[in-house]
Amino acid sequence: MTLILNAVAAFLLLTLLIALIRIWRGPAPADRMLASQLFGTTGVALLLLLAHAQAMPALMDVALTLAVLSVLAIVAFVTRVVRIDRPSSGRKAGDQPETHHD
Amino acid sequence: MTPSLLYAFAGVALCSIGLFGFVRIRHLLRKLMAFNLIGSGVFLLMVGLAQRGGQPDPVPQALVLTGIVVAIAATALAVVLIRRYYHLSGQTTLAEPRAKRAKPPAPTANREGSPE
Amino acid sequence: MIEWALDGLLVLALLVTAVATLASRDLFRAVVMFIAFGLLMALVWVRLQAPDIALAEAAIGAGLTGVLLLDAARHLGYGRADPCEGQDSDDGQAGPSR
Amino acid sequence: MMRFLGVAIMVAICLAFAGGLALTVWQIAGTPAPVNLPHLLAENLDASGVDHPITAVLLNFRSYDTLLEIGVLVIAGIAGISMAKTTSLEDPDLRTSDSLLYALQRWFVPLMLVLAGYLLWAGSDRPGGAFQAGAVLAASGVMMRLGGIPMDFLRPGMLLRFGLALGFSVFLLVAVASALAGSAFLAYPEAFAKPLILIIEVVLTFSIAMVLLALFVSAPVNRTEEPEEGEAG
Repeated sequence: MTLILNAVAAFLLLTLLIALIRIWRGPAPADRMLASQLFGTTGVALLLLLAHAQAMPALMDVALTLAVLSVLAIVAFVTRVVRIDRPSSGRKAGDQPETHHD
Repeated sequence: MTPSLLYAFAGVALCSIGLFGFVRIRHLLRKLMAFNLIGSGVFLLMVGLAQRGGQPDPVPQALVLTGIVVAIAATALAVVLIRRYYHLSGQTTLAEPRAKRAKPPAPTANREGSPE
Repeated sequence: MIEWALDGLLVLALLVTAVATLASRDLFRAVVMFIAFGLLMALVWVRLQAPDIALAEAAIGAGLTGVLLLDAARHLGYGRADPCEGQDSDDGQAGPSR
Repeated sequence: MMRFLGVAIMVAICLAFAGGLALTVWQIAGTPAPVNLPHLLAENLDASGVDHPITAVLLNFRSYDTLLEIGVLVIAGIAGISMAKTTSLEDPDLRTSDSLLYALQRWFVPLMLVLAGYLLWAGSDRPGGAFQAGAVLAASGVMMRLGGIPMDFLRPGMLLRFGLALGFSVFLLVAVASALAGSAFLAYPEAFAKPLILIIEVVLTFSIAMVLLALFVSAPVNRTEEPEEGEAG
């Protein structure tokens, strides 16, 4: 059973390695940010798997914390980097960071 | 060779990668990230080396826990300093191009350019 | 055996993200890579049987550091690609309001 | 050419550094540890007042380190606040108008507060404790700040100073009191160990969250009249 759990964990890590490619290449900032959110969700899955594989129930708390706090990065992204709102601040339209390519 | 020792060697690699970046990179925010990489490498080295027998050792873990909180406070303070520096001088690298110093001191040189 | 593969993959991913953080000229990409590095560090602490540190790293690496660095990267203007770090021509052209 | 030479020298230095460090690690790994710390800790855990070994190390056996750590944090917080312009502490420009974000905040900020309380409570017999709870508490404050929920208590007024100083002063008070009571500096009397550790953990959580939040908030924000990058040539 532990063998299967560890194998699934290794597979999820492989997924993360592929997500790294998306972070590196993703043309728009939103692509990179979403790939890093994939790190958050897959990290939660990995933590839950490892909690069973290593017989450490405390890892559930870690998964909970990770799930709650990885939202913070995307909130920072939409409020500070992309700026989805700000109707009243009088910024010019050209101020919005457009998708920029490498 | 236990897995803990593998992580200790990963910590060694992280330290040297971070050291290279810390010296070579000029952009202050990226320099800060390199500095954080060095810190993570040191933490990995400490815990990995202490647990080489395989059983968890709470004492270095507690030390590293303290270290992580101090590291995030130091990072936050450095971000405040870097942003203030950018605000005052308008540049993201250190003023003297050839001087490889670590951190900008408080930017007293451009005090007259302080906004507001 | 499979545990060694897990550890090896984790170390590989850790080193790849570390190198990518430093090698990236685009500041925003470097910051996102660093967030990914923090999440991987939480997994490493789990593998090292240190759930306390994993908890702190999950709270700090995933949440606070990411927000701090994203905010700072926006402030410093991630849009301008950092020129080669050997050259020192990146002195910000966006001067403050004098 | 000169740049290539510089990079090559730097690579050589870093490789030498890595090699020396790896050699040291290898040699240390070959020798057995002189003292068996986990065993020693497990023997003395009953005297510490808490059941979780890491909390015992942090707040009883090595509480001197933790005292110094909260001192460093308070100094960093003071330095950060002194960098801040007072106007940036609350910024109506940051208030969000996006309804999705607003709903997310209304659900997540209480959730984070509950999580912080849970982590603090868990610290006595499970992984968790003041540092993690403080980080989560600071994160909930950062969440409020990101959506522009006004945080009047973070003006450089009484409450902020009180919150910054609380953890360090209570910790120091306990230390000095225990020194005056006859035993050594920071040696808790065994009967009071558990409630003292509990009090210290609560104030430490509050103080750590305050320091981190103050450091986050005190970074200068982009003002509207400030030239944005890319348009001032």
